[in-house]
Amino acid sequence: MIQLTTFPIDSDALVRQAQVPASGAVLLFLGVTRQHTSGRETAELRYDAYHEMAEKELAALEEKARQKWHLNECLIVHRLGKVPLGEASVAIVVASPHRHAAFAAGEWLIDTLKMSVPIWKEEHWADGSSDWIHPEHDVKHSQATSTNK
Amino acid sequence: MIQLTTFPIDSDALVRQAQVPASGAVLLFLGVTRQHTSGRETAELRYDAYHEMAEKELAALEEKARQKWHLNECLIVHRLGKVPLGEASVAIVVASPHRHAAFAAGEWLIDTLKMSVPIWKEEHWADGSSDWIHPEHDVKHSQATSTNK
Amino acid sequence: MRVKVKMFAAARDATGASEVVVELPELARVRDLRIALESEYPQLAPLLSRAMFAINTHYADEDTPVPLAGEIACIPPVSGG
Amino acid sequence: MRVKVKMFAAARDATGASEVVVELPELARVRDLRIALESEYPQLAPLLSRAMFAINTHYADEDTPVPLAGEIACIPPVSGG
Repeated sequence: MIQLTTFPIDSDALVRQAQVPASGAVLLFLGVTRQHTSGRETAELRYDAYHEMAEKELAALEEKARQKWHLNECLIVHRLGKVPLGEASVAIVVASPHRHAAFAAGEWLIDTLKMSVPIWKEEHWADGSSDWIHPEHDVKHSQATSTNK
Repeated sequence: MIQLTTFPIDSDALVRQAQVPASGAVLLFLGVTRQHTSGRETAELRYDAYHEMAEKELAALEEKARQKWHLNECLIVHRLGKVPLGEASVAIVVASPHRHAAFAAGEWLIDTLKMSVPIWKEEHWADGSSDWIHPEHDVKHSQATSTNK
Repeated sequence: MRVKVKMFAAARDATGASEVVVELPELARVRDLRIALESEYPQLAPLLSRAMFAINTHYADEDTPVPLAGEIACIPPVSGG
Repeated sequence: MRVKVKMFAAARDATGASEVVVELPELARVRDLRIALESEYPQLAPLLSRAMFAINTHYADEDTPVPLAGEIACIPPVSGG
């Protein structure tokens, strides 16, 4: 299941959904709005997305992770709009019979999401200024890698 | 914080405790009683511990993980006694400024816990029989490694 | 031909629009779109050099033909998560 | 000297007690404790060959002296988590 939402993420409900007797291991990852980044203070984050494409990319990540690690459950929720300090911008829950698959899939999902899903973060700093964050990485997909160096 | 308990683990509360503005990443791992193991069906698990020593070993794991990965939070709770199907026998929550530390610390904690903390699992099978589980690994600690091959 | 290009994040701020229209030759490819955008919106240049394009919600490469009808989007480096 | 040894899990089931008492020579080490337990409780042998011992809640090695007073425990391979 993938979801984009402007509401707070209910990670308890996601864990409950994944915690079933078929799964020996349940992993939850939360990306949380951090107060301090490289010495600067954040007031809040705002997330924008290319909505239809982000949903398709997230669904593709879910599908790929389920196949690669034989997951029993794979839930990815990304929040959009304002995300106050201490609240989650992203939640990933994976469940699998054994724990190593859960750790590997969870880390791959967040790493890949950050590389390929068209969602953007705007830092609103405590001093009143703001910046769109556009990290120095190529968007990760096969065609880009070969043609857009 | 480490805890041994005979009550169901409240993983929601643990996540809430770790999800603070200093931490950009929060990771929860749950080990859950699985219904099927190598084709056999489990009715429930029961966990026994050498209580005082298990608490000391868990506290040592927490301390080591906090130092190694500079964690903002590290919570380890292990349930003892009966653990029904689908319920968690162990919960580990780690929080850190960046996500890679959270994944690395979480996986190290559960791997090491399973090697070194004096807690034992008794499988109660659906057919009415039961077995103490004593895996084929050496107890992991430095003296043992050098002298008890 | 005239095509609409969706703009997001800093690209939207730089152009002041969530969608811009550019004039392209027939049979244009993504590389031509990039050049046309840069000449129309010089302020986009620093971001364009690092942006990708998507056509009908799939990442395109430089040789992908720009369709006459279809959803075209400029994708600055992403920062979700 | 007579020492008490805590038993857990399958070791407790095999001996029928959560604590057993064994007679050891003075200055005995963990290796001597292992041998004494095996001779007193032959049914423990398969588990003992894979078990560790703890003295005062710390893992001991084979050369660790067995104290006259102190908490001694037989630790079969652990299976928490």
